Amino acid sequence: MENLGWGLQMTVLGMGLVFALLALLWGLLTLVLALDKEPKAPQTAKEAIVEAERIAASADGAIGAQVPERPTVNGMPADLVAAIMIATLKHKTELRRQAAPFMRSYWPGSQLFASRWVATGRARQNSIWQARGK
Amino acid sequence: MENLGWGLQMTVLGMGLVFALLALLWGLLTLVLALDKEPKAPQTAKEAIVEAERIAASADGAIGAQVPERPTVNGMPADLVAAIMIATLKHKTELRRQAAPFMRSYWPGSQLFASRWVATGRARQNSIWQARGK
Amino acid sequence: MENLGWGLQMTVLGMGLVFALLALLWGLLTLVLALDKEPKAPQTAKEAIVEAERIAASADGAIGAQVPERPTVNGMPADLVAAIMIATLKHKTELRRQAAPFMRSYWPGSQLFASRWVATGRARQNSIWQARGK
Amino acid sequence: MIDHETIGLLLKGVNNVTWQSLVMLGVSFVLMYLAIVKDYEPLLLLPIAAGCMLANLPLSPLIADDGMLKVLYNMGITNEMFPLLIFVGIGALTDFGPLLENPRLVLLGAAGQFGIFMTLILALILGFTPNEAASIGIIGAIDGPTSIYVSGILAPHLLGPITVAAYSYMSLVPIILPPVIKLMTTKKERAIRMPYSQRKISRRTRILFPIVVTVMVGTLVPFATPLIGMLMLGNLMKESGAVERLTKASAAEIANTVTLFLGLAIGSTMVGADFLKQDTLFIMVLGLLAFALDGCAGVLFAKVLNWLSGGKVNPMIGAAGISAFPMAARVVQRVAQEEDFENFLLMHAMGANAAGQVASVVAGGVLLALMGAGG
Amino acid sequence: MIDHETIGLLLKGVNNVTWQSLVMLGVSFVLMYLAIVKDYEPLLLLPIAAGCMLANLPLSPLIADDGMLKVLYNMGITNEMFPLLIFVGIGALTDFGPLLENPRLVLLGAAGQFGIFMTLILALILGFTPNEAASIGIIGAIDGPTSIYVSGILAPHLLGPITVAAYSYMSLVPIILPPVIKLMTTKKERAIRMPYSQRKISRRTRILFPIVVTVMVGTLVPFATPLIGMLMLGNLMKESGAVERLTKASAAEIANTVTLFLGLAIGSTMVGADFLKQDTLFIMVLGLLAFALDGCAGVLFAKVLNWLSGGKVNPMIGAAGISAFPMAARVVQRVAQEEDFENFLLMHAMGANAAGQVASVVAGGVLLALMGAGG
Amino acid sequence: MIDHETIGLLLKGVNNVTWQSLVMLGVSFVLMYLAIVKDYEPLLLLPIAAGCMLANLPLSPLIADDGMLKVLYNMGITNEMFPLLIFVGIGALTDFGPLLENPRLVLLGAAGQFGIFMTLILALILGFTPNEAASIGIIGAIDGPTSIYVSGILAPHLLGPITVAAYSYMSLVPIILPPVIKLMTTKKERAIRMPYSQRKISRRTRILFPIVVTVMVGTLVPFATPLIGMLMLGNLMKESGAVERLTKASAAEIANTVTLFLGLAIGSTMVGADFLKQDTLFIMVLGLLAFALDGCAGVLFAKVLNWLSGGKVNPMIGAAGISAFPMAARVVQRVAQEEDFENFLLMHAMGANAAGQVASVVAGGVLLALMGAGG
Ligand code: NA
Ligand code: NA
Ligand code: NA
Repeated sequence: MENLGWGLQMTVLGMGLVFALLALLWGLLTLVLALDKEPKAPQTAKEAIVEAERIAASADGAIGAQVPERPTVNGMPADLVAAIMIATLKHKTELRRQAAPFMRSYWPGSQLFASRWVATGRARQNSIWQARGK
Repeated sequence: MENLGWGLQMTVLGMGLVFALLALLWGLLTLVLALDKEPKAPQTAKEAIVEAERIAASADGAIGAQVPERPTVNGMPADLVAAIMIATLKHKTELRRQAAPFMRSYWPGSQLFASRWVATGRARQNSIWQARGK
Repeated sequence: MENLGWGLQMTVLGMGLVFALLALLWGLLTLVLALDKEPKAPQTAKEAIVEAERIAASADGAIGAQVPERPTVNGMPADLVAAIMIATLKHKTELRRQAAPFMRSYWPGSQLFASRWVATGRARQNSIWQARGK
Repeated sequence: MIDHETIGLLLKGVNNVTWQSLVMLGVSFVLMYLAIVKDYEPLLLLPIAAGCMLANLPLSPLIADDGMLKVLYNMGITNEMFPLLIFVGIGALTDFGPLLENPRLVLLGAAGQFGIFMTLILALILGFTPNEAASIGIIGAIDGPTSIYVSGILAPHLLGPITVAAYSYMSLVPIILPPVIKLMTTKKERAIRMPYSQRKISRRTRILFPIVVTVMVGTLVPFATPLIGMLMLGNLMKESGAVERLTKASAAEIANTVTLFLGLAIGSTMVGADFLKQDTLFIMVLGLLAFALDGCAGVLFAKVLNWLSGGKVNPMIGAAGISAFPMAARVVQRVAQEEDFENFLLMHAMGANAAGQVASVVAGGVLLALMGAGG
Repeated sequence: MIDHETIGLLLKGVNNVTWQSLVMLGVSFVLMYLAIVKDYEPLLLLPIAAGCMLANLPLSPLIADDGMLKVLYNMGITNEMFPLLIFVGIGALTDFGPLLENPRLVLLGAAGQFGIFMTLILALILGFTPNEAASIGIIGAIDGPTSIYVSGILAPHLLGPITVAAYSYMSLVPIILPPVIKLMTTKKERAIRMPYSQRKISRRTRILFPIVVTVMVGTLVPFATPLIGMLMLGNLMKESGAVERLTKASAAEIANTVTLFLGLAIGSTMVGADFLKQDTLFIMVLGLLAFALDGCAGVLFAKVLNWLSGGKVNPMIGAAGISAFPMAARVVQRVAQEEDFENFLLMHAMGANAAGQVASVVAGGVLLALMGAGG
Repeated sequence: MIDHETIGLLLKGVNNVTWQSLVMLGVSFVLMYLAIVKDYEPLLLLPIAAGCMLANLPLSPLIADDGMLKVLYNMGITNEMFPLLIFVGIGALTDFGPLLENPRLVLLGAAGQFGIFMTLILALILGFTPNEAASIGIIGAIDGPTSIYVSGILAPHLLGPITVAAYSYMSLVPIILPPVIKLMTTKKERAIRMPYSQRKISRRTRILFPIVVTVMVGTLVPFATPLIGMLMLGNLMKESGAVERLTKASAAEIANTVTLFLGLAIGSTMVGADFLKQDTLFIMVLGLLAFALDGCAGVLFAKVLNWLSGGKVNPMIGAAGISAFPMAARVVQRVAQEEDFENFLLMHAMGANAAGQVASVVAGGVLLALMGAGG
């Protein structure tokens, strides 16, 4: 079972290296950020979640970013969903208004920007076969 | 001329196989369709032609699907063309309304969805050189 | 330094050939144009510049067509810029109206059609980081 | 020093102009005329014409090894990847619903391939080799990618004329088919109306269709696997509705890029000496014949169905069995309406037409199998 | 003359059907089911399933030399270009802002890679060779391109099952992660709220980030250069805002085309004999395990941070360190809200998640380095 | 067991950092700065910079055989396909109308190529080999694809610096050209107004133009066939109006993809030792010179035309003959208006500019012919 010993060494060495490298990265980032000396502005929950949702939504367009299975939506208290949706959408139209060139650069209605929650729903109710399927 | 004999064999064997294979396919399809047990709903002429035109129109987007030469349009009684057009368009805008994401996924005005009759016409009257050409 | 002699020969021969070839091209073009026998219509300054700007703008979409650095805009008398802009835009919307299929074939707001002056400005004020950058 | 030799180099181009190259330039201009002015499938014919022109300029570096046109040829013609990719895009835009609503129409597709074999025989009589004869016959599939794929395997040296014939004749469907139809049918037959019965095709069926077809055809005619597999892959992506991005890419970006490259590469094979033979003329004529024979056979077989069904099948829809989807169906509809405004055959014709699409591929595979290609 | 041999050719297909090929067709159908009906990353699984089906049809010409699927394999799998191009597209859509707002979260990404090595050991115990074990372990990176890249170098013969496992499990994040989280955390811990402090990240910083990461990782772990380099190239193009056209192309046209080709090519490697081994089952099980272990390690490490920070870190965000961006973060947010509607962890979870993305690549490079691949 | 050797492997990266690689990283950062902050043709310079950075990281696997950057290099640089494809896209967006309205302007394009040969001589004096000298001279074509194509054939080892010079200087047109113009012209000359006479160019003429140019240039200078052929192919597709899909694809999808790949591949050739030579500096300086000389020659020749036409030609438009379409024309227009708001030369300048585009290609072909490349 000398393979096992080797495996353990791999684990120790491997995780050690990964941690070391990322710690180093942490250091470098702190350095880079120091140049900014931006003030840390406090932020409301809504702002944070909307901003985060915007980022997540655009990342949904990447190959391999997975569609959250439907339940998740219902799994969440409707009112909250609603709240977030409204905020998100308000935020989005805002963005869309000033940022038309960028936003439209994806298929309109594509999931490259729209939240997967919205988009998945839309996709379902629109796909052709649905219109005639059983 | 033994080549000829070979050719005849090819024909018999070839057409035989083609028919056999497609007959088999027919059987399989009937089987698959049996699973559906969908009722055969009667359909009006207009419905059928509009539906068919929608399918044909989207297939026009394929490489190698040919543009019907202009005469075809005039070759058909104008009133009928009109009738079909209206129906088609009504049908299309309907589709377009609910199916924005899908429809827009082609160049707007592209011939990937629009009927070639419409689109070709449009193309002609819009192409730049026309605007300045003799 | 016989290389130098060779270089001089290259220059004489090379430029000679280039001129000869383009002169020949000039001849051929005159011939081709003769077939048109289009009348030379006089044209106002505005018309000419708008037309030229339209052509230049669409060529801006080519790989390697460079963005005129900002100063150029301010470097020009504002009123003239304005004048041209208005003309250009009027001309463009006109085009856009009848030529939807073609125009939209690029990312809306892309610099493939819009004048770089317009577009660059837009790009700047819209790019995401701007919205949040320092 | 620049010596006389170098000066000589400068005239090399002019000195290498041959009458063949001039004729071929003429050919390329004719193709451009057909593509631009006559609108014969410009998407294919214009790149082919350009490739032909560029390949026939004296000493064209584009067809030297590592020349761009050569590179494109090796990229996707030698290995047949380009026609197959185009098929994915076609499948992604083809709705087999009309066929599923009326599966017996499948047989009309089979009849529509008859011209392939008739032409093969004629080609043999004209002295073509079996491989060449089969490649010429495949023009009768009236299906671009199939013609390119099959002739690319059996007779690459005929790729140019065969592709040109295939796509030109496809664009002549509206001109060639009506007379054939009228010749083969009586006014009474053409007036036959067919009932419209729409049956909802479940999503499951629509998804099963491409899978069933691929497995069945692929198992029985391995030579047809690439063609049928790619056509049905596109259709599976479309009907699944799960990969819209890929479906679109195959029908748009990929299809456009590949078409341009394919056309240029095929055009570059049309070089003087090889192309300027009586054979090329024969190919054009035979292709046209194959086309007409397809139509006749289709109509005749439809008559049989009509007789069997007791007068419920309009023989004209048989003519749509030649494939060339959806043009052929449109033409049939038009001919029908020229005599009876209220006769709507389009949906039925589309069914036969879709069947023709599948049948063409099957016929291509059968042909390859019978030729024992790579067998 | 057509002899018996030719006739024999016609049955060649049927005669070459093997039970393995049938089983593999079954496998491809299961994958299609998962992709289309269950929505398991259809963009990858559907092409993989199609490739698998087409490769397992009898005598499939698609996997012969010069067969299209072979061609695609040599075009971008042998040289690893496809996974790298997909990474460019991912980078072009990933906003590392959440990580930059809270850089210490980087360490959570490190913890999320623990499963890789645990699985490696288990694989060794199950008798896999070191190279195979490492390739199986990399499923624990829960990152498609990384898994394809690493196993493509260390154990190409396992590419199929490993890719399938990687992408299927990525799509199972919402099902697998919650129980793991709940198992590892107390209700009280899950209720911890974290303060939202938004800090504007200057454009300069956003542009420096991909450059710094590339240079640092690339210098210390050359084996990681291709992966990190391409991921960060995409991000650099995005953040620079100077090459919108290229950014879009990488995220859309290029990504779509490459995904289709990649899936088909990988599917075509899943051919009967090789695939139908107990090993494949083991790989599936081990991959699932790697996944769970990643989650546990992430949560545990987050607990440490929480303890160090005096209760300011919700241990759940550790689970987002496994990468699978941005799904994992979304799942964490949902779990949090199931117990406290007003608990918004998404931004923090996204930070850990982005860190996991980078860490996965680093881990992949480290693994290759330790295996001395090409060293 | 993991032995010291393995541990050694881990430091391999750091140990292989050389001062050259560090300097080259610096170079790549400078290029990124120019691309992102200074906006010097970012579409090209950013990918080039990225390729340079990735190639100069220690032991970069990306430039090993089968490394992605190598693969891209062999895919489209060795065979010159990438620059040619970019040319198709340029042709698809270039409207030669202004030239057709005023064909004699063609000669201004010829004059604008003078810098090519002057620079060639200077390069010879500086001790470059004839092939290198010619490649450096071609920077004077002020046309990216032409420079890449010619130097790719004559001196591939200089591809990096030459491409960088070509595109950087193209983006410096608005800075370099005005002083040159002012130096060469009197205020009075700059004030000359030119009449606007629009003549409708028939569609036929617009379609014949690319064909005529291709056949003429291709026959007389076979070496120019690929460049002129692809530029005119794009233009033919555009003017024909028959293949909108392909025209768009060449100008968008294909152009974007190819540009990204081309930039990365060229950047990857800029590796330490080779690049860090005095020669590189010389190339930069000579390129700049070539540029200025082009402008001067153009203006001087325009003066001749002005004299011949009896003061009807504003000498400034000669400066637009250097190509760099449509930038150069815009700059001329601006200089004109700085002195007389109502002086509209743009249309005339565009004509000279389009001529410069064609002339650059012709000059490139002539240069290759004179070098007897592949002759
Ligand atoms: Na057919
Ligand atoms: Na991970
Ligand atoms: Na020039």
